[in-house]
Amino acid sequence: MTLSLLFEQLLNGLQLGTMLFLMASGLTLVFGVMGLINLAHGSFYMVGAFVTAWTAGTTGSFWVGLGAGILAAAAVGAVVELLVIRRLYHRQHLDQVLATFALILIFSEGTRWLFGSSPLWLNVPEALSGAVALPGGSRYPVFRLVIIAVGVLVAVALFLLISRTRLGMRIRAGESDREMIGALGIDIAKLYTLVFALGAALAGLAGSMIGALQSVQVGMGEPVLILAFVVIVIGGIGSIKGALIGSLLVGLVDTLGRVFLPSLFKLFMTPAEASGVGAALASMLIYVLMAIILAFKPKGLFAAND
Amino acid sequence: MTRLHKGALDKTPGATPVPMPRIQRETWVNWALLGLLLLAPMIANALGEVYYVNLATRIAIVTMAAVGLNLAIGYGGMISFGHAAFFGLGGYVAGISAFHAFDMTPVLSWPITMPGTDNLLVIWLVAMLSCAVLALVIGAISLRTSGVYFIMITLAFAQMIYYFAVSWPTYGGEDGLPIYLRNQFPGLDTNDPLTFFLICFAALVLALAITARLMQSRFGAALTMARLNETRLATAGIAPYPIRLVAFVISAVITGLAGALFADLNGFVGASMLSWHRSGEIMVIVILGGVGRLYGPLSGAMLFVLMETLLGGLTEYWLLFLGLILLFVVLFARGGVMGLLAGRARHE
Amino acid sequence: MSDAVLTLSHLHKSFGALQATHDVSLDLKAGEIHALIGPNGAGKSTLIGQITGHLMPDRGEVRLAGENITALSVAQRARRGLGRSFQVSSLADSLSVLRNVMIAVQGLQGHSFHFWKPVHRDASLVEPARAAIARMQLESRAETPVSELSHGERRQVEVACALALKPRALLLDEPMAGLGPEGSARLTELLEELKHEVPILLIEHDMDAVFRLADRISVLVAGQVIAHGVSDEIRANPLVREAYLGD
Amino acid sequence: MKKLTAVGLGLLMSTGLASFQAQADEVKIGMITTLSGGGSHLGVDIRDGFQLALEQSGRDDIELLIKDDARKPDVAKNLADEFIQRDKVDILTGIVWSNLAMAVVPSVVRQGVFYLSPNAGPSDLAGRLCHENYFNVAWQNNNLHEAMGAYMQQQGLKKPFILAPNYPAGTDALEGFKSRYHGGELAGEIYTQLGQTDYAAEIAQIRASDADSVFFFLPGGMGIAFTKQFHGSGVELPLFGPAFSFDEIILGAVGEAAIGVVNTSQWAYDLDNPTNQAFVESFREAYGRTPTLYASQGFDTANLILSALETAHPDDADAFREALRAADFESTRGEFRFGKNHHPIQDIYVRTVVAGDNGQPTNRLVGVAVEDMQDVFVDECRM
Repeated sequence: MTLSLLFEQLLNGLQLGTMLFLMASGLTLVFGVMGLINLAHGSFYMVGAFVTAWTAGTTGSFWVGLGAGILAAAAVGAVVELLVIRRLYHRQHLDQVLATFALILIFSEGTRWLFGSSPLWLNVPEALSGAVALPGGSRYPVFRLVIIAVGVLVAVALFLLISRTRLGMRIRAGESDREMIGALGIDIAKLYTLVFALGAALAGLAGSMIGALQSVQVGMGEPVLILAFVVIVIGGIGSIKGALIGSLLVGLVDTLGRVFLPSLFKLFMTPAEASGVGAALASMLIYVLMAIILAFKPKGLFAAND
Repeated sequence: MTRLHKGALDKTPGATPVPMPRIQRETWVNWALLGLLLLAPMIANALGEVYYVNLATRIAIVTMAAVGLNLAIGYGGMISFGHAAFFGLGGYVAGISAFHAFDMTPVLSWPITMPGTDNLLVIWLVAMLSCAVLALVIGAISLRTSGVYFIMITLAFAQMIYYFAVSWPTYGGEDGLPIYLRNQFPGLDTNDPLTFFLICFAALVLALAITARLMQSRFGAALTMARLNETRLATAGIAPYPIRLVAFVISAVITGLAGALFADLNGFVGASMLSWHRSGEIMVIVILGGVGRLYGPLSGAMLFVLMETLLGGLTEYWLLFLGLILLFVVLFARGGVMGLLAGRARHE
Repeated sequence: MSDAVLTLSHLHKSFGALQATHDVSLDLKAGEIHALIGPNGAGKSTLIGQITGHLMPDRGEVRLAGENITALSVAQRARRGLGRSFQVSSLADSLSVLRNVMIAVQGLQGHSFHFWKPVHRDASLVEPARAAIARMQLESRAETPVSELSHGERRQVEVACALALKPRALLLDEPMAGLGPEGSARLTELLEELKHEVPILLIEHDMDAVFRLADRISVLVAGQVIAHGVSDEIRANPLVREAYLGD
Repeated sequence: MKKLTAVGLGLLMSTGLASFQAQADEVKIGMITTLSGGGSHLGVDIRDGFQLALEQSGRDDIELLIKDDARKPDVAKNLADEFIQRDKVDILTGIVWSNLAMAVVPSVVRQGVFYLSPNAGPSDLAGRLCHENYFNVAWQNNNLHEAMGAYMQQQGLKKPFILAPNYPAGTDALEGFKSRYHGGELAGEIYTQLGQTDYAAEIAQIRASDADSVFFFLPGGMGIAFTKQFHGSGVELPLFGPAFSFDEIILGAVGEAAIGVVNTSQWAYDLDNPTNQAFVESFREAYGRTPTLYASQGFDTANLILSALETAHPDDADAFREALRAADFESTRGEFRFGKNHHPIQDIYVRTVVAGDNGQPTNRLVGVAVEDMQDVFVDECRM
C-alpha cells in the first residue's frame, strides 16, 4: 500500500461521505424541525436520478437534466408533504415509519410503471469526464472531485442558511420550540413544506449526481437510505454538524474497511479466503461502528436537543 | 380460553370499566378470527384443496411472528425495526439442524459434540434459546437508547446479521439452505399439511395465551407502565430497563419460534428471512391489525397475506396498491383492522 | 443531626455557565414538614431532580436515613423509601386510579418478575392500593381512568401513589396547585396528620398553606438557600420580602 | 372490512374450485418470475420470449399462468404451492435467481411436477440435488465464467484481476474462472459487497496492482455502476466478464463506457442461424426492442416444451421426460443437447461490445470460447 494509494482511498471515502451528507442533511433537518422519521427520503434520491436521466436523454444535456432532477425532487417532496407528511407530524414514530414505508412501495412501483423495469442511461457530462493526476502519480476522476466540492458547498451553504438567515432562524426556533414559532406568527405549515422540499431537493441532487456514476434503477434509493440513517443516528438526530461528521466517518470507515480488512486477513489466510472473510466483515463494519457509538453515546455524537 | 378474551391489559375487573357491548364485540371478533383460521383449512382439506391449508399455515406463522413483535411494540413501546434477525435466526436453527441431520454430520464438534436433529421439539428449544441469547445481547445494548435511536440500532443489528448470513458460505449464503425433509414431531406426520397446520395453530394459540396471561401479571403491569409512563414506574421503585429487556427477549423468542416454523413450512431458509424488508413486513402486519391488541396480529396477517395473494395475482404492480392501502390505514384507519372490527383501542 | 431522615449537603449543579444549584444544604427531620419555597426560576426543579435522582449533582451529597444515595437511580432511591409526587401530574392517564396506585405497591413489594398470576386477583396488591386510595378519600374513583379525573383529583392520586410506597421521606411538589379551597383544606388536614408517620419535604406556591403547615421553611433564590427558619422568621426576613415582593 | 375478508376468502375458494373443471388434455404451465422491483427486466424478458414462442406455435391448448415473485424466495415458494396444489399445473418455469430456485425447485420436482429453468443454474441442482424432473435450458451458473477463464488464457493474458460480489454465485464465478484459467498469476482477487454501487476503492486497488486485464462478475445495477466508474477512472485495462453484465438493456444504461468490453455468452442476437434470425426479428417486431439472452432462454424453454408436447402429454411423465431429454427442437443458440444431469452441453461464444449503427453500444459476435461445454458438477449427479 503506497502513500498515493492511501491518499486516493481517503479521497474515495471523502467522496462517499459528502454524497451521504447530501442525503443525511435533509433527513436530519426534517427530523430536527418536524420530528419526523422519513423512510421515503431515498425515493427523492431515486426521483432525482430518474428525472435527470430522462431529461438528459431527451435534451442531450446533463445540466438541464440536473436542474430538472433537483426541481422534480423538490416538487415531489412538497406535494408529498402537503398530501401525506403533514398528517404525520403529531403521530407516533410507529405511524411515521409505516406511512413512509408505504410511500417507498408507492414510489418504487410508480417509477417502474412510468419508466419501465430497465435501468436508464445517464453518464457523466463530457466536460467533467476523464481523470486528473493526483500527487503521487495516480489519476482520479474529475467528476468525483466535483461531487466532493458540491458536498462541501452544500455543507457551507446549510451552515450559513441556518446561522445567518431568517429562514434559518425559523428553523432553529422550530427545533427548540414548535409552539413558540406558531406564537411568533410564522406560518408554520409553509415553513414545514419548505424545509421538507429543501431536504428532498438535496436528496434529488445526490441522486442526479450519483446516478451518473452508478446505475439509475428502481430501488436505488434504499441502500443509500439505510446508510443515511446510520449517519444521522451516529451524528445525533437533528444535528447538521452531526450529519456532517457522521457522513465523513461512515464514508471513511466503509471505504477503508473494504480496502484494508481483506489485506489484514491475508496475513494469516489464503487470498481467496481472506477476501471473502474480509468482505463479509467490511459489509458489517459500519453497523458495528454504529452499535458501538450508540452503546456509549445513546443519543449519537452531537445530540441536538440534549 | 375465556380468560384470554377478557382482555390482557387494563380492562380487567379491577381496572377501567369499559362499556360492556365493546368487550363482547372484541371478544366475539377475536373468537371469529381464530375460528375462521381454524375452520377454513379444515374445510379446504376436506375438499382436497391443499393450497389453502398451506396458506392458512402461513397466516398462522406470520401471525405468530407479529404476536412476538406486538409484545415489544404494542405492549412494551419498543419499536424494534430488527425483528427479522430473530425470525431468521429461528429459521436458520431449523435449517442448519435439518441440514446436518440429513448429512449425518455434527452441528458442533467443539466444545461439545452436537449432532443435527430433525426432532421439532429439540429444534424449537434450540431456536428459542438462541433467540433469547441474541435478544439479550441486542436488547442490552439497544435499550440504552430510546425513540428513533432504538428503531435504528435494532435495524443496524439486524443488518449485521443479514450481511453475515449472506456472506457465510457454509450454510448457503445468499442461496440459502433447503430443508429436504420436513422436520419431525414425535408421533405426528408433519408432512401432512393439515397436521402441520394444526401444530402451527397450536403454537400460535399458545403464544397468544402466554402473551395474554403475561400482560395480566405483575410483569405485564410493570411493562405497561414502562410504556405509558416510565417515570411513574421508576418512582415506584421499579427500574424500567430490566423489565423492558426481559419483554424484548420474550418477544424475540416468540418471533424466533415463528421463524423456525416458517422455515419448515417453506422447506427453505435464506438470508431474505433476515432482510430489513422482512422486519418492515412484520411491523406492517402489527400496525395493520392494530397495535397493542392481542388479536391485532391475526387480523393484520390475514389481511396482509390475502392482499399479497389476491393483488399479486391481479397485477404486477401490486406493491403499488399495497402501498396505497397501507397509507390509507395509517392516515385514516387508526387502530388498524381491529379498530374497524371491534372499536377503538382500550387504552391511549 | 441524628434524627434527620433526608440530608442534602453542599449540592452544586450547573448547566454550562448557568449555576442552577449553588451549595445547597438542608435536612428533613422525623415528624416535620419542611417547606421549600422560592420564586420561579429559583432552581427548585433542578434541586428536586437531584434529590429524586433524575439529575446527578456536580458536587455534594444526598443521604437518606444515613445512607449515601447520591449515585443511585430513581428506582433505587424509591426502593430505599423516597416517595414523591410530581408538579405536573405524572400518571398513566389511560389506566385506572387503582392500576396507578397498584404499581407503587408492586414496587414496594419488589416482585415484578412474576409472569403468571393476574394482578387483579392478587389481594396483596389490590388491598394496600385500595387502602392508600381510601386515605385520599378517592374510593369512589378507584376504577376511573385517570384521564377522566379533575386536576385536583390527579394530585390526590399522586399522593396516594407516594403513600402506597410506604416511604421514609416524602417529597411533595406543589400538591395544592389546582385543588380549590375545599380540596386544599382537606389536603392540609391530611398532611398534618401524615407528617407524624413520614416527614414531608413540601415544595409549594400557596403561601398560606406553607405558613400554616410548615414547621420549618427554606427559601431558594437563584440556586442558593437565602433564608432558613420557622414561619415567622421567614415572614420577617427582608431578603425574602425582596425576592418575593420585589421591594 | 370483515365483509371484505369474507368476500376475499369466497373468491379464493371459488377460483380454487374452478380448477377442477380444467380439461384433461389441456397443458398448464405455471411461470414464477421476477416482474417487480430490482432486476425485473430479466423476468420481463424471459416472460416475453416464452410467450412469443407460445404464440408462434399457434397452439390453443396450452394455458400459461404468470405470477410475480418480487425476487423473494418465500413468495416464490408460496406461488409454487399455489400453482401445483390449486391450479394443478403440469410444468413450472420462470425463476430468474439461484436463491429462489434453491427454495422452490427441490420440493417441486419431488412432487412430480416438471421444472424447466430458463435462467438460474445453481451448482447443487446440477450435482448433488439433480433430479429427473429438473431440466436447465440456460446454463449451469459457472459455465460462462469458466469459458471466460479459458478464453483469457487463450488470449495470453498473464495477470488478470478478478472480482465478484461476496455471495454464492460470486464465489462460484471466481472459482469457475480460476478452474479454467492457468495462464499466469492473478494480480488480485476481490469480493465486493452484494448490492454495492460504488467501486472507487476497488478500482484504485486495480490501478495500483500490476494487472493486465480485469475479469468481473457483477450482475445488474452493480455491473452498470462498475463499468461506468471504471471507464471514468482513467484505468486503461481491458474488461472481461460474463454476458450478465452486458445484455442489451444494461448496455443501454451503461452507454459508451461499455465499448470494448469482451463477454462470454451461450447466445448472441447476431448468431447466424435461421431460428435465431427469425426469433430476433419477430421479437423486435413484437416488443420493439432487441432481445437479451434472457429472452432467448425463455424462447428456447418454451420451444423445448412445445417439442416435447408433440410426443407426449406431461401426464405421461416418463414419455414426456424422454421427449424433453431428447431436446429435439430448434434452439436459437445452434446446437443444443442435455448432459446426463439435464444441463446443457453447448458452445459458449465470445462477444465484444461495439458502437452500433446509431452510436448505441451493442454486442458483436467474435468467436467461440469453448465448444461443447458441459458443467463440472455432472459427476456428482447420481441419476
